[in-house]
Amino acid sequence: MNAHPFFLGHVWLIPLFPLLTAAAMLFIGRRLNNSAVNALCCGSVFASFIFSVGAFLQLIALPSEERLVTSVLFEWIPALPFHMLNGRLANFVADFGFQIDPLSCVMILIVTGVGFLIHVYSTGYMAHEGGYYRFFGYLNLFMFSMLILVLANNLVMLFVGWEGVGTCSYLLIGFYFHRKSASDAGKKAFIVNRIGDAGFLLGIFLTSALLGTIRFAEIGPALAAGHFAMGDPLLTAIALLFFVGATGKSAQIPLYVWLPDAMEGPTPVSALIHAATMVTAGVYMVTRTNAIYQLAPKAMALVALVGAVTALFAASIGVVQTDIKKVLAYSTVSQLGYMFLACGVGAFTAGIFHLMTHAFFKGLLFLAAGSVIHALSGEQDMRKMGALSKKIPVTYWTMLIATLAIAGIFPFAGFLSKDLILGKAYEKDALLWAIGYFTAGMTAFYMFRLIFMTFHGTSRVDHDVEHHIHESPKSMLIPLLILAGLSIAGGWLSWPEIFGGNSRFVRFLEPVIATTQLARPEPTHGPGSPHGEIYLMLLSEGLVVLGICFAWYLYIKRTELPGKIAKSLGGFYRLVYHKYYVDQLYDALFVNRAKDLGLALGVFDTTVINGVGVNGAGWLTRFISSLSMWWDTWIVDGSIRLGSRIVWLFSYPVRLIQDGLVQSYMLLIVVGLIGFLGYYFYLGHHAVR
Amino acid sequence: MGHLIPQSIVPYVIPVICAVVIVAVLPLLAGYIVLMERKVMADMQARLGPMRVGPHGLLQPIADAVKLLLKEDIIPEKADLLLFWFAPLLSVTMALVAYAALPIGPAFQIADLNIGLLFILAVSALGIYGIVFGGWASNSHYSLLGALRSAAQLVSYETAAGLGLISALLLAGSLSMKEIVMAQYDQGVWFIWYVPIGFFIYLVGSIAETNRAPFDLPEAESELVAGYMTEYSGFRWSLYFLAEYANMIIVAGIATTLFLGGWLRPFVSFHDHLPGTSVELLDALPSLLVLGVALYCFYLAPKQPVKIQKLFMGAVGGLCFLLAAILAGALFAPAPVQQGIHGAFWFMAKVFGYLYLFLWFRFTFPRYRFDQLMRLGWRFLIPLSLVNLITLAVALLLTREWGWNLRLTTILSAGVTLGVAALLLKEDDAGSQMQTADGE
Amino acid sequence: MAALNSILFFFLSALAVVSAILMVTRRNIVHGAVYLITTLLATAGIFLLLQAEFLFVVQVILYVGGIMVLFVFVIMLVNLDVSLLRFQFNGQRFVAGVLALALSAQVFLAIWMGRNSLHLPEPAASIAAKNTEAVGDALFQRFMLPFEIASILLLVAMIGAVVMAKRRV
Amino acid sequence: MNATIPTDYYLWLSLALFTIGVIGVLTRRNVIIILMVFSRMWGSVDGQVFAIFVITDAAAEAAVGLGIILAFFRNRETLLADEMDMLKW
Repeated sequence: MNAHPFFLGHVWLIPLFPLLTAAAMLFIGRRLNNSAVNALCCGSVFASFIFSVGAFLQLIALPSEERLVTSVLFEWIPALPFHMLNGRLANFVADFGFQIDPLSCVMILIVTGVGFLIHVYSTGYMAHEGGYYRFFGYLNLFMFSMLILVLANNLVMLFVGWEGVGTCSYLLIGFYFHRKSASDAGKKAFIVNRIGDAGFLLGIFLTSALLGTIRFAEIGPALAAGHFAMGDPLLTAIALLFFVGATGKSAQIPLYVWLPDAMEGPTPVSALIHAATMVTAGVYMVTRTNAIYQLAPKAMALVALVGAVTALFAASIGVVQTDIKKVLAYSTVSQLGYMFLACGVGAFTAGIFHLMTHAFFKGLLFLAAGSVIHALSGEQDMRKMGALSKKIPVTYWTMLIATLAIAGIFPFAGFLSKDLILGKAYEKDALLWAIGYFTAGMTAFYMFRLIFMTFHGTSRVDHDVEHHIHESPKSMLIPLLILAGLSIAGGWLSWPEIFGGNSRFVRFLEPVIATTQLARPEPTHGPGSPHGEIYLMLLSEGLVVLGICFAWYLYIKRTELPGKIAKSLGGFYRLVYHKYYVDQLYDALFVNRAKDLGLALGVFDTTVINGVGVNGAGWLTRFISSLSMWWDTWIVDGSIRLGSRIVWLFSYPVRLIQDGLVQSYMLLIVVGLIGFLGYYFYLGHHAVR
Repeated sequence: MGHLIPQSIVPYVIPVICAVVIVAVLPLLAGYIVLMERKVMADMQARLGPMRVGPHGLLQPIADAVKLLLKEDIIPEKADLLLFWFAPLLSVTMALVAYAALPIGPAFQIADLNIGLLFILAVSALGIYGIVFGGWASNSHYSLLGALRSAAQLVSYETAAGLGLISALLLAGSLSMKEIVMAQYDQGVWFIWYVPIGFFIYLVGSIAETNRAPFDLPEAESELVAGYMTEYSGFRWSLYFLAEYANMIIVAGIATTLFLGGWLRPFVSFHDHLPGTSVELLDALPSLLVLGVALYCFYLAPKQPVKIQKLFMGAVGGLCFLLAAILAGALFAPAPVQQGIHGAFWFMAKVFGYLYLFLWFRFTFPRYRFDQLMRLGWRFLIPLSLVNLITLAVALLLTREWGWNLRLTTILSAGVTLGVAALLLKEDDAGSQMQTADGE
Repeated sequence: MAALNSILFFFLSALAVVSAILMVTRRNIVHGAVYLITTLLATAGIFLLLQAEFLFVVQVILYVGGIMVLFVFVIMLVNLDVSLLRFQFNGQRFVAGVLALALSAQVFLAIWMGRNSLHLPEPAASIAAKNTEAVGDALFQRFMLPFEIASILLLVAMIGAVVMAKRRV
Repeated sequence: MNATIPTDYYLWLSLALFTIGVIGVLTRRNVIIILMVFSRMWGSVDGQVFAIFVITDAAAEAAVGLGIILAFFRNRETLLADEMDMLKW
């Protein structure tokens, strides 16, 4: 282990820095002033970032096949022998260990890099909020958990990080805990995630039982040793269970409902957790366990389908949302759908690539939205915005860049990653491609609807708010600018071969993707040639431009039209506007039923448990003890009292002598003296005789 | 005459004569000490003091005595008659009884008890009853408080003073007053030079025991009117007064005997003779001193304003001249007579010197508060005297067993004691600050 | 000489007994204290007659000058006029008187029976002359241990008295 | 010298004083008197060294006794022995 270069050998320091500052904040933060909090928290994340960069540089210095460095700090859950499903004996071992390979390297760079920028942003955004140290404490704790998640070398460690980020998500969504909607949203996120986590946990158990190991590095060899057939039902089950977990964490159908509500949290939180890092944990996890998925084609098909449907579904809701952060939230759900689509069609590297670019531009979008909200003194409703482009130009331009990126305009980052996915999807299945293609158009539409409603047209800002519109402080703008740069250039890491590039990013990630994948059947229809790819790109560019024009037409040119369209569509509009009534459906199907169950159990508790069990037992005890008391009082105590009474009676005359008066004692002494002397006289008398 | 006096009474004749002389002279002496006190006070306050009654107020004590005897005798209504009558008597009696063992010169001593010092201490300690009962019998709060203060003060300082005396006793090796003086004669040095700290402790203790300023709390006029004497007047009051001054002379006598060489003249080991005679040079000193006083009186006599005063002053000068003649004549008398007369002179001279210290302190130091007084007694003087005693005992041991020089060892002992004293003072300072902080 | 001694002895004895009786019977405690002092002084005088000078001095200094001053001090501290008005003897006085007399009668009998065998040894001349030294020698040589024990007793008593008088019990 | 006074005379004197002391201790109500009489009882014994010890003892006894009386008086405001009955039972 020590043979590794410094940064690779000390990878465990990366999560340690945020943990230390988190502890400091949560224990003594109250006594620190804001600048100390800034220095500590941003400093620790920056230190992590430096270590991550160092680790990355040292990793790529290694030959491609050696890029897997594991450092086990100690054996966390020691070996427990158990029988595997095939009857062989295996040891359950969970290390407290870290593993760094191209995948986790990419993740830690995203997490610490974007995280650091968002930390800096937060120092400006949260400057006037209460609980400053608490916010940064939670944020650092999240950084720690997320880094544990992506650096874990086994499933249990990953699960620890998984739950850790969930907890921090809960704490940060409910940061404004005095607002009921915020605390409700936090609880909702937490509970919905529990469902997914249950699936994930079951998946871990099943993995352990089936493969006898939970170390990522050993899963591939175990699969190879187990001679599993393609489409093995148990492997499919594991993959599906993992995917359940992923749908929870990464907000896919049917567990996506918590993410839009999570926008109750502070905007930097939305950017960091609910756009850039945590919600992508599902994608990371699926990619991490791709060896299993590749042996479960049905599961992969489901993943692809769910991803595609989610993308379309969320995009359609996003079209009609009026809250700026809600739009972005649904957009996030939609983009996550793209990533799962990529995973589902076997393009894991494409998914991770999109994950990275998405972290850049969606983080930027959220931060810019936060800047807008900041400028408007907390206003989030787009209907009360408009014509802000001149007033907050930096925000406008950076947000426009991010929008172009997410819409997939060449050559912004989003275009490259999204087209990579669409290309792969087209190779796999035309329907999936069609859904993704259509979603891309919708994405362009609703994102530019957001831009137009916010920055262009006529100002609908409240009068008293209008005077206070101001550009955000430098600490917020500099992260925006850096992220804008990344949104433009981030995708160039994987410049497609058809444009003379070498897809370096995808090549970098290649070793992570299991080599056990069987030869895929040739795509039935697809681009087949570089030209085909070009056509696909042109096609999507065209749709995107169409969407932008449509948005421009509806929200700049003919602003009365959206209302009319909504009216003419009637029921369908309401259906979409109310997010397809999914929340209400869940309420009716699950939440209220759970509440009913709770009430019923409550009644059971009061009547049966309390009434019969507890009270009955109490009555019985009392009855028995009253019998015992009677025995005690009359037989046991009585005999003692009788004895004491007798002693008292006999002692009474003696007691009369002892009256407490010194002089009477002395009198008794005199009496005794007389007796003594008399006795001696008596003796003397006899002696004389 | 032998047949007139029964044989069994013969040993008692001279003591009785001495006793009568003492009882007769003592009130006069006390009166003149008062005059001396007033004169000293006047001198220290840069004024003249009594000047009218007799030349330079020499007859003032007589006049005061007459006034006191003629004053109305007031007895409080609810006083306890028996004790009110008895207490001053007890006081003065005990003071006078103590003179029985005081050696005023080698010849002039009523009884040379072999426990002389203890006898004096015991008897003078009884004088406290006069004060306590007197204060109680007066049925007055001032009196009672004065009496209680007096009792507490006496008990507290008796210990320290006694321990101070024991340091001299260790050197003398006897309780007999005469033998103590002789021990100083034998060693050729006054004990004050060996145990200065013992002398200092006894000095402070004796001032407190006689209720003199700055320890005159039992009769502090600003607090208790006149303390235990508040309700007394006339003759009874003068008895108390007499007892106080008699006690002063007693403690001065004790200090003289134990520390200042008793009746011995200064430089007792200096034996050079007048050429051609057996008379020692220094023995001529008393007569010369008194002769000087006589000459001064003769010098002052013509300056007196009134003729009778001129005559009186001349008579005083003549008296002094006569005294000088007697002292000079004694030089040629047999040795016991010479020593008796000169011893009495020196003894009285030292007693007056010691009393002058009392007066000096009285007009120099402000009065102590009662808790300060108690702290000084219990937390400074008693520990100090114990340490002094122990170091002195060690010094004597070193001298007797190992032959060290007594001068050296006593100086060492005094040094150690002084060090402890400094320590005690420092502690006491801290303690008193703490007490003030406690508010107690 | 002998006659004088006898006269003094009987005088002092009578004084002691009479003042003892008076002390026990006086209503006023202060008077009682005065009579007790008288008794003690008379006893001291008897010690002097026996040529026990040191004992005499100890009696006077310790008993009269020390202990009794303490008593008088306390009497004056706690003196209550009320107590003067109360009956001065307790309920068992008759029984107690009879018993005390019986006890003394017994002792009387004992002394009477043995009176002929009792006589003080003639003190040696050296002891008589140097009484104090003799007592000192006896104390510090033969009775060294009792002397030390007595000093410890005094120390304990001192601590006890300080504690008793100081603490608010 | 002391031969002229028979030894038993001293004993008679002692006995007389002792008897008076016993009566006083047993009958007086005032505790201070009782304590004083106690001193008296022991003081009637002769013997030089022994007497010195007795006196020492009396001093100790007086100190402690008076301390007790002071403490008692502070609490009870009385000096009557038959009102001091806290030793009962």
